[in-house]
Amino acid sequence: MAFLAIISLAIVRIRNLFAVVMLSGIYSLLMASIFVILDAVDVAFTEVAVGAGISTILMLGTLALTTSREKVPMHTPLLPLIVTFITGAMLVYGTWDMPAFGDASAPANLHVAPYYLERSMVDTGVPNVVTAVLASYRGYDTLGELTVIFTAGIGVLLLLGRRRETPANKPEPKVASNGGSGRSDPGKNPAPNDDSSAAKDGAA
Amino acid sequence: MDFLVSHYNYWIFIFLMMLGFYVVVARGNLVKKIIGLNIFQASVFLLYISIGKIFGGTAPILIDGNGTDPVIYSNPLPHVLILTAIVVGVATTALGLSLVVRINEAYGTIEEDEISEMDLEP
Amino acid sequence: MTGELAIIAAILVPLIGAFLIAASHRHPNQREAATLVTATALFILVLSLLSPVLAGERPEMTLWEIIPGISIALQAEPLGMVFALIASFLWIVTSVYSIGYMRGHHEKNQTRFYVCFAIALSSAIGVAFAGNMLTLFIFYEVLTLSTYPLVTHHGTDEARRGGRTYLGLLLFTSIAFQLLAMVWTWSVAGTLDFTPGGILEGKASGGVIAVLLALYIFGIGKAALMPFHRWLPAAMVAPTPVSALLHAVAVVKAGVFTVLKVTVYIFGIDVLADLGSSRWLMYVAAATILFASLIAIRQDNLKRRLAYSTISQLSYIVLGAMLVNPLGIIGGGMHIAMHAFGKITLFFCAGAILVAAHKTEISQMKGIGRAMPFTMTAFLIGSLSIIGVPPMGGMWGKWYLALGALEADHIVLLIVLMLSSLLSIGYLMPVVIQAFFRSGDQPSGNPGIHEAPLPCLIAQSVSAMGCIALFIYPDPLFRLMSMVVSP
Amino acid sequence: MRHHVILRVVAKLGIPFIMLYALYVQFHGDFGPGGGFQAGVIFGAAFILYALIFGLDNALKVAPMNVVITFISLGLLLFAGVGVAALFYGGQFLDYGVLANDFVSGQHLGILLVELGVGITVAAVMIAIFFTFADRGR
Amino acid sequence: MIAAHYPALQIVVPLIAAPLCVLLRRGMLAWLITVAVSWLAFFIAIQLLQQVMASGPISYELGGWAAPWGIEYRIDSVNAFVLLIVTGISAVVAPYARATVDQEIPEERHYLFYSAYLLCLTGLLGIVITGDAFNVFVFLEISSLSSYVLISLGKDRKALTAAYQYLVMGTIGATFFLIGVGLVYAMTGTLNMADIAARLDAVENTRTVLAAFAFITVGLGLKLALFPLHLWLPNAYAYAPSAVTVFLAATATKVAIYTMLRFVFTLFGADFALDVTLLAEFLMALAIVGVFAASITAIFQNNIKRMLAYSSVAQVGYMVLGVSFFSVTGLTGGIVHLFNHAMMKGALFMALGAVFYRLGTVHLDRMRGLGRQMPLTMFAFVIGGFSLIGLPLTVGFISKWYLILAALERGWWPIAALVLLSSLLAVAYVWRVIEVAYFRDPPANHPKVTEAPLSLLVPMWVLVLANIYFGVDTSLTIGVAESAAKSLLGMGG
Repeated sequence: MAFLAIISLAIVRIRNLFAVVMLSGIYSLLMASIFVILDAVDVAFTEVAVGAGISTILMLGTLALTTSREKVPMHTPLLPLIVTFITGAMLVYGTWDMPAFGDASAPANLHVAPYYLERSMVDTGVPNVVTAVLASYRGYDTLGELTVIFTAGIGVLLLLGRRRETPANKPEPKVASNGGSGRSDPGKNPAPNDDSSAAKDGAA
Repeated sequence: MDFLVSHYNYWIFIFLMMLGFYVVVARGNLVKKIIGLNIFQASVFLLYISIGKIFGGTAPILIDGNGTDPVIYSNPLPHVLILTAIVVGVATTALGLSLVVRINEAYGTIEEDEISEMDLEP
Repeated sequence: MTGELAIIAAILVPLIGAFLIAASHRHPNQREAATLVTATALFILVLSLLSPVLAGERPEMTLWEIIPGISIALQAEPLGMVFALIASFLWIVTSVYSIGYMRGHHEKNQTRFYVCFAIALSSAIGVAFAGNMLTLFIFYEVLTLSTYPLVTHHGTDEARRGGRTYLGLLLFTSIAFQLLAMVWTWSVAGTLDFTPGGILEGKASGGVIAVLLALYIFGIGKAALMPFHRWLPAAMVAPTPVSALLHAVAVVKAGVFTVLKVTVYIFGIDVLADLGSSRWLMYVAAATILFASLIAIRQDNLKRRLAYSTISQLSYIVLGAMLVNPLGIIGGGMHIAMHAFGKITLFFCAGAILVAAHKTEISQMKGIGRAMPFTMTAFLIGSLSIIGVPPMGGMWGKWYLALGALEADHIVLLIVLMLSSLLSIGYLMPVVIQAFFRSGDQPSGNPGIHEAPLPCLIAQSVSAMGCIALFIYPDPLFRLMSMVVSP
Repeated sequence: MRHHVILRVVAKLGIPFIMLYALYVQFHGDFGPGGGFQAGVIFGAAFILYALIFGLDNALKVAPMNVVITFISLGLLLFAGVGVAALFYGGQFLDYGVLANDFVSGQHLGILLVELGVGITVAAVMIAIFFTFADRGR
Repeated sequence: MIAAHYPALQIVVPLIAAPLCVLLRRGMLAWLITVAVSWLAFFIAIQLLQQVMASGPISYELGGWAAPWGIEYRIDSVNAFVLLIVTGISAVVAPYARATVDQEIPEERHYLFYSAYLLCLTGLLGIVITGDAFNVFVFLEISSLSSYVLISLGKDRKALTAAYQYLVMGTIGATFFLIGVGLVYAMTGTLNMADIAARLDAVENTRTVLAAFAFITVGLGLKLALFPLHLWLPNAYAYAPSAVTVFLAATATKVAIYTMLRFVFTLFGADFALDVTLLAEFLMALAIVGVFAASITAIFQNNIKRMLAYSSVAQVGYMVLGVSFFSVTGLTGGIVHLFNHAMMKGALFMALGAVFYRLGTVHLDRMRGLGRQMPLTMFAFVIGGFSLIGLPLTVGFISKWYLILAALERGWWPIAALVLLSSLLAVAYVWRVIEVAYFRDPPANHPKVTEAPLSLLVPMWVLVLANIYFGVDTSLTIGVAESAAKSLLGMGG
């Protein structure tokens, strides 16, 4: 655990983004091992695959496309500190009354969870309770999760997808940035187009 | 004292969360902000998993089928939730990063204050 | 046709007229014809309501619920009749006049002008026949908005500034005070219907009633009670027919009418009389009368002078309402009519002078009376009526106000009335004297200046006649008003 | 690293196994740790590795963008489709119990299909994202 | 039989439609699907509302697992109403989108765009309909991610930074929310809302629950652009593609507010929020300050879209104010303002979209004399503006009426006065536009501008007329809102 703290501190300090990315990879590896310790094997698995795998690759890709040095911020970040500390304080305050860590009789472990452990085999015939819950009891969540992934895919395609002659997306030095008026051509749509779409309103 | 023991990894999580959060709000570099977000979220995962941990428990993969066996299992529900949350996290990261790429193309920098200057000047 | 139908029709006809006008924007003659026809039709409609109302009927109807518990309701009652009659009759006269004026002056956007005018009239009638406060408020706001384009008609910077003041003040007062007062009334009394004797009796403490009264009186910005009078002079940028609309036909009259209505039907004069919460407002009104007159004397621009005169005259009516005794109310109601006729005559003349002689400053008007005898005679009549000397209708209003003041034994107010009459002589007579008895700048009279266009002449002579007629035959007015105070 | 023989050979040998492992994780998910998501990631990783070593163009030859995009939506449709199918079998949405003649096997079937759907979409998305990033790079 | 599954279909239909759009790869088809789906969803929402109004709350157990073990949909008058708003807006925006998207987004990406749009719709609906605390988070992310993308598609490069800013803030908000839910779970051991509500009373006074409450409120506050947390909103709305702006402005914040209502009232309970926390006071203060700060900022904007965005922040203030009264009238006002504001902002942004479509900008001084060149569009803007000001006969008036009434009921007449004053600020910024559009001559050197195509005008006017209709006949809106308010305050209904 202490490692985590150190690494994250390092992440905050170091300005070479490559190093930072690597560190964050290691960070999630450690995180995964902690998950294993906490009996969350599936989660650990996923964390490795995602945190150490995908995200790192993406980060590197991004850095390859942009730059790898972080500049020194000119302003002294005082407000952020305060905000952070308030949040932290709130949480510490919150954890005060939390059931002790690892307590089997914590409400979290009493109310719903046991049901899964007892019934999953009977209901679904799947010994890996996590899978059972994931796919069946809370299958709808998983559908949502999948949709999120889908959304991300669509999003990335929309943002970075190979594009042919679309001037609107090219970087624009000056013109683009006057009070919001993009450098966009006033309604150049040919009249027939308008009519057809109008007709569609009527029809649909 | 045992109170400390019984809560320490909540507090580790809090510490990590604060660090991540700090990076997000304080750092001007867009990539670094995203990394901060990751740490921030990962720490929250830790919170959930810690909630579900039971001392002496094992991974919730049933050994002999029916849930009556003597072994104690940790609480599976948080695991499920976090699986979802991790996925959401990576999705966000992917989007954020692709935005960063586009921003870099449009502005030629990924430093927040420089960008805001560019937006102001004209 | 039945009363209910007549009310609805009275509100719809001007709207239909507006459509017709808009439709015929390409053919000026057709457009003006539409205006005149609509105006006449409207007047006849309102007139048809007069006899039943005098007979004691109260045709009313509830259209639909707008908020659970409050609905759009219309009702024809004496006070409303007074206002409706004046407005609808003067619309005819004004549209005759504006035909002459707008053409003689080559204004642009004439269609927009007539359309807005019609809408304004429709909402004025709505105000007159509103059956509860919410309905009245709605039409009141419509009136404000529909007159805004008229005020900014010229579209110049000055016009826009004037319009901004106009709209700003009227919306500010109505939203910030009137609406608040209305919601408050609703939450206190649980109803907003206009009922003789008021709806607040026993429902609210004296303090609350006092606050509410203040909110209403100042919230009705159209009554131009100081310090919320600035919009009236500001609106002087508008073409003269609009000024006529503002000052005589619809807007300010709607304001003072609302004041009377609220005093009588929301608070109830007896309630107020017992509480005495209206006294200080009475003095505010008195002060407004005097100050406005004093300012008026110092204006050289004729229209501005008339504007301030209006402010002071309006406060007569507010004063009458705040006297909270029958005579005061009667006086106020009569004064609405009297002042309407008097002031519209004056504005017509001012406009005529502008069109014919292109003069706006009084100091330029030396000897103009010889060139424009009719106009200036009409002006004289109008002035006399405003001053309130027989044989002009203006006298009656002041007469009853005076009686009211006596009954409430506020000798001070009596003096105020006298004083202001003197002041009004002070700011009106000089114009006439300038016009008739001062020789023009160049000995040969004023060459090139001839009488105003015919429609203007007709209009102003009609309204001038009105002033006299109202002196000889104020009876229906009086009967209506006395029905208001003793239902 | 076009001309890095060892790498290429190793990769050629390795990648099939990675995929195999992915499939194992996919279908063994209900007994051991793992499941559609992890499997999808690994499967995607295989392609990414391929792209890294044999270059994007070859990778695109193997998995053209259009195909990938198609798969993205297919996976989601599969998942949702299972749910809708449940509706048609007269159950609630996503109620796998009705899919087969007895409840448990129905559940089993449902879970299997759903996990498959997850796997497909995740893998496809991962590949798509990586390809777009890489494509952007040149 | 089918009627029994409306709750599921409400979400599933758009959710399935999204991948279909991608599969088909035809912008045109995708658009048709979007329109069809939106209208179908609208129809379903109406059915649901009728069901709820007729026969009390509906509960739908997904996967046939009984709550709290499975995930449950729970539809009562509150979220049925919000569903109606969201789907209704979408039903008008979808046809509207066609023309603007054609102009603002490269052809070969249309199908992706519509897919993202549908996802956003799915997410919003999912948030509203679900009865499971964690499920809210999932769908919150769906809607957020898709809206980041949609916003970033604006033509101006500022859209990118705006989207990024929104992404960071939104994620922070969501994570806060997640923390809050986690703490609640730790204390109650369940995620089902009704279940939580039942089990929370026992542990109500623990610090943990308090912290959870705080985190959830702040997290949602970020999402609904509550005053000091609104920084992401103006740019996001100002630079997003027109159709997106319309849709988000009219729905996104509403949904967030609904979620807050749901958590504050249903989960924690009004009494908890009142007794244990200072929520009411906080919200009220923030709302008032927000209304004024935002309105004043709006007055100084020359990019009209940005101006309206700030006014949105102000309007959110009104809704929150209504909530902060914790009284039936107040809540009614707040909830009905959800609906009304959707109507007015939808109409206004649609008008601006049409202007942008013709002018390529919504800069104030380019809009000179537009009143004559695009009469219908600008008149729609005028009516929308009146509605924003709260003039009678428009929906805005109704909301104001209830807010003031609520304030007076509590005897806080200064608050009522403040509400009225703030609506005068609205007069100020709306009038700038009207004056420029009607009482100035069009700029000489610019090409002649013509009226917008029908495909933009028709949806625009549908909303405008809705503005007037629901401002005149409030039986539906007020009726539903009132019963919603009552049910939130646990007074049945």
